[in-house]
Amino acid sequence: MSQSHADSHGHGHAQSFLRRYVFSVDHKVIGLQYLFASMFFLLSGFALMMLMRWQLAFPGQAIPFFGRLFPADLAPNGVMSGEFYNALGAMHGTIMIFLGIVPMGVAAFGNYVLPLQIGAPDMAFPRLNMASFWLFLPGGALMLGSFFLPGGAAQSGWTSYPPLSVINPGQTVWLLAMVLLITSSLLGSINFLVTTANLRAPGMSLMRMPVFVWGEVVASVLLLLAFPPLEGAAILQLMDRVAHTSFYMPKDLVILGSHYAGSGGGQPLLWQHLFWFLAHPEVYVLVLPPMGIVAEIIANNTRKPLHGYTTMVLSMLSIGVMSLIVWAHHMFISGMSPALSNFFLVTTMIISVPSVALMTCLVFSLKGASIRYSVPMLFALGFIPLFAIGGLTGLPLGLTVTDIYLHDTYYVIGHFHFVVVTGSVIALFGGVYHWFPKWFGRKMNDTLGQIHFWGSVICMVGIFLPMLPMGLAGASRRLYDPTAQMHNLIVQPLNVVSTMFTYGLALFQIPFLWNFFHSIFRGEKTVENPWQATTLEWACPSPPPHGNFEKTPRVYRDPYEYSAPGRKTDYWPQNEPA
Amino acid sequence: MSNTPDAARDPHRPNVKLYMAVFGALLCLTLLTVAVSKLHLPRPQAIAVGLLIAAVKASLVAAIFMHLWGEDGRIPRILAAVVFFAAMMIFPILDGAFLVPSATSRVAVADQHPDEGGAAAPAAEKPAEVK
Amino acid sequence: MNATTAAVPQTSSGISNAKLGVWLFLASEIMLFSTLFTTYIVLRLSATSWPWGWTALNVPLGTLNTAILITSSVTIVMAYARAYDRDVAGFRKWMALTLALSACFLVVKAFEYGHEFSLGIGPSTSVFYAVYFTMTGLHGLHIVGGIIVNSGLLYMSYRKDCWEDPLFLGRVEGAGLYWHFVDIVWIFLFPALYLL
Amino acid sequence: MNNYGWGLPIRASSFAGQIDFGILLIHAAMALIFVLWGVFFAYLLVRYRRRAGTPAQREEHHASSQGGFWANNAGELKSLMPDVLVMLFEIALIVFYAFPVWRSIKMSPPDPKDADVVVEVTAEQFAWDVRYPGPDGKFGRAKPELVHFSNPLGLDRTDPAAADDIFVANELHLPVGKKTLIRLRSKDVVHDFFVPEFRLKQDAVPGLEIPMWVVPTRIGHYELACAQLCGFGHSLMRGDVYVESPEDFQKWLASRAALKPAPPSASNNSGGF
Repeated sequence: MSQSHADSHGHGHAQSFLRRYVFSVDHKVIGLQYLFASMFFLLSGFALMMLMRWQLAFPGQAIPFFGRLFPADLAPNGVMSGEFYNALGAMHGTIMIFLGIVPMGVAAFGNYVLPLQIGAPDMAFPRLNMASFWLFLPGGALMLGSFFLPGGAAQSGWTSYPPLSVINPGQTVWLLAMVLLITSSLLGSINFLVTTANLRAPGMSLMRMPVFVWGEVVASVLLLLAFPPLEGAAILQLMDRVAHTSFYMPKDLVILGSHYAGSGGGQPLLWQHLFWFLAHPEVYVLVLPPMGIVAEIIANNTRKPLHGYTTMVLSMLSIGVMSLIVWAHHMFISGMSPALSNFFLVTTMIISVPSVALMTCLVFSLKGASIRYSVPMLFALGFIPLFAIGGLTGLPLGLTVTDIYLHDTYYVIGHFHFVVVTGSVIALFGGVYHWFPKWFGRKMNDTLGQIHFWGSVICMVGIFLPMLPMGLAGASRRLYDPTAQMHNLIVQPLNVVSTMFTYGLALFQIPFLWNFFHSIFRGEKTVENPWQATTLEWACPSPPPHGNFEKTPRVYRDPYEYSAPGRKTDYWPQNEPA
Repeated sequence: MSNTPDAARDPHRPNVKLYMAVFGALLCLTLLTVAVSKLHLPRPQAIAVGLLIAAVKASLVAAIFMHLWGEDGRIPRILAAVVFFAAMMIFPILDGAFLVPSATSRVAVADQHPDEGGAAAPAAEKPAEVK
Repeated sequence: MNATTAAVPQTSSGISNAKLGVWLFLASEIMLFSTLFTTYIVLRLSATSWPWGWTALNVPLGTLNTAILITSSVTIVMAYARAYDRDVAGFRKWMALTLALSACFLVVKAFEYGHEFSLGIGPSTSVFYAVYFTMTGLHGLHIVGGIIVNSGLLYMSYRKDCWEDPLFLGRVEGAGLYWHFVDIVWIFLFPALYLL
Repeated sequence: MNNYGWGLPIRASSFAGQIDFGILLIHAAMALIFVLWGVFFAYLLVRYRRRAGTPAQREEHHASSQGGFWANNAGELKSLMPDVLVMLFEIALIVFYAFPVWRSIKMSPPDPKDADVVVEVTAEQFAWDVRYPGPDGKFGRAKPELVHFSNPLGLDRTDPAAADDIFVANELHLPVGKKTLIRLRSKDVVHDFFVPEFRLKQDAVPGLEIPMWVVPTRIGHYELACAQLCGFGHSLMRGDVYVESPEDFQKWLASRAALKPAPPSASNNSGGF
């Protein structure tokens, strides 16, 4: 039933450094590997964005300080070229989504926390787990490294719509890296599902699992089922580029004056369908595990059970099912049959119902609480209203008619960054502060945490809020030089505002990074259960030893039994006998 | 090896005779599908028959070789869910089907296959390809 | 078996890790191949005409390959049956036969490809050939993957301790499931490309 | 041009008002929802902050069998009321607004016979090629092999129907108040036809010809922008839309027709390239 155990315990503690920290099969080490890697990728994706923001705010002006460092073909005289801008845009999206947030939310937190929360000694397939990370890292390195390869990085947007992506340079490496990343996440999701199905501690019935575990399970199912279509689509695009097939290339293309040589007969819209078949569920992969983290933090810091655990679980499950049937709302004006749009409009509105239910439960969980304003709680509370802005601004985009105007404008950018940055990223920060004591046996500094929180939240809103009026004024996304189109001129100052806040956001990450790395070594030592939490990960030492639990825990009750009547303490761990 | 009565009653014990019967059936169906293709039926019928035979063969393999027949009910249920999601791929197909009439630059594969006669009657060919 | 799962089985699904893992993997493979078949249908629907497979491809070789793959499916299930009864020699025999048949499949496929390339036909010739080369090529990669897994199992069966390991049978079963899936894909590919 | 501002641009087509109605209605609803929830949320944060001696109050969970499903879960179900309200709003929005308006804008392009003006717009990297059928009302033959920088559409001028076709680059002239059928095509990659004042946006997909329609309601000079990433020159891919009185439009057509068969001059095939 678990070769995991046999494998990982066979070698005991006499492992070499390489086996222990590099090619480790221990879920905790792999989780931290994912954490550090994804933090690195998030920072690199953010760095790309800082370059782009300069061009957007001050088009045609040389990038200060760094401009001269770039080769002349990318940035002649320090001024970014259109190709370079497009490459930065494509890679920003790709890196943030596939190398930053998903690996952090699903793989880093999932690997470290999920087995602990269900009381498992390790993942079901530890070696597969290691393979998953060691496919992810080369994939990520290839993706980021593509800037330095001949042809440069992909420059057709993270959506890679053909025929542009088939004729643009750099795309082949993007596709190869994607195939590696997709394989990695398939292995990971199989592992999470089997672990949750088979390795739960005795008494840990499905409806006693913490909400975070449910978020991971649904995200894993989505990755498992939605990624293969993109993998297939990517293989077809690779064939179009390498073997000159015409899966996405219609007949008689004339590209920059010359007749395209392929046989023709392809369908550009097919890629868009297959791409969004993944990419919409991907949104929920980005959001559900962070939402689980928020639920954990809120339950812990309100000192009362979550309002509507069952509702939340059922909502997550129905979001999972529905998210595979809404993809074409990204394609209302793509030339897709307009009759299909009506169907996808309806499914889109249906999926908003469980999403609203989830948010409702989180807010109502505060009622009657005794709110402890710890740093992770600040992030969790920041998540609620800001993610709500993201959700609400999705409404006019999901509605066919209003999407005609708002599609591909800055409104879209503002919308999904509210969802993903002030939603997922904030929740992930909260998760880092929440579980840091478990990972390293030390606490992070509270004052720095508060500076980080307020600075980040204000800057994030400052970046993304101006995008909404820009979108309403008709400013299109992905414009290398926004001032080249007249209708952007009046709202151009908003671009400057966004850019300034972007650099502010960068500054406010310095206290976080210092706090994080300093606390790993010098932070205040902490105990097994510093937050007085109830879930199982707090029942083992900090950091947990190999094999996690000294004695397999036995689970007696629901995950969030806080403030139970008639008890001395206000928390009642899941594994504590009555 | 295991001639004990215990092993004989084991429900999961591989049933070699059944495997051989399925093997025979699969080979026969393969020959049948090739034979049908020699009849040069019109496209709709040819596609229907070809897919039907393939579906029967695939179900035999899945049910007997992959032990779905008599398997723990949860695995078929997982598969049913997967098939449901795979069926969502009908939407790209529907989209393609709706779009074609409005498309002007239709694709001519016939250019490479003039011997096939498709170019002569593209309109008649059309419904045949709907499967 | 570890104590966790053995003591209170109700928190485990009761399906072994290997089997559940392989089935989940196959779930993703189903999605992958349904994507490719969707591509096939979409491109075919939007084409003004589509060649009959038998005018473009070599049906006898395709039929031969179908027979080879079906036979290999039987041999691998026989290998599983032998392993179930702990018949080491029988397992090795059937597994080796499976490997030989899968190699035959690849050789026949290579002849077909070689013939097409020698006629100057490649994936870029037409959408039909693009679909044909991509789908059979990807299927061929799956065959190669299966060969690697199956040779691994055959190699392991020469180690004494593997027969003591209760997980070995599960691995054989998992490899078999995967192989049958590859067979099923071919069962659909053969008529879709060669006959219709 | 004073067409643009900090909010929505001016409305210059028959359906712009319908789209704006939706945008404004939804934003009003969004603001209402956000403010109501925000006030409630802020109240909860202050009211239930941690205070010494005040433990958290758990909600009553009746796990007992008495009372039935509704009674046992009353608290949880009551909190779903806002969700139900949002859902009702969405259903109303879909049935009474989205379906009919979408049908009229995107699902019912006029038949070429019923349209007052038919114009073909072909997108390419990085320009808009606009073609009017000319006096005979027929679009002539175009061949991809004939494409040249002096003939971006590859018009076959030996075809009499093509000989009188009027070609202009990056300029779209439309008569005010007339129903115009635009046949949208692309030569190379996916582009997007976007005229903010018309509230009209549609991807141009190579291999497809997508029909769309517009009735301009206001004389003026507007911008035709590409709204879908189409390469390094994407932001420079723009054209001008001139909505004129029908007489001015006819005059302009006649002046263009007089130019023929002069090859469309240097203005073509370039959006600055």
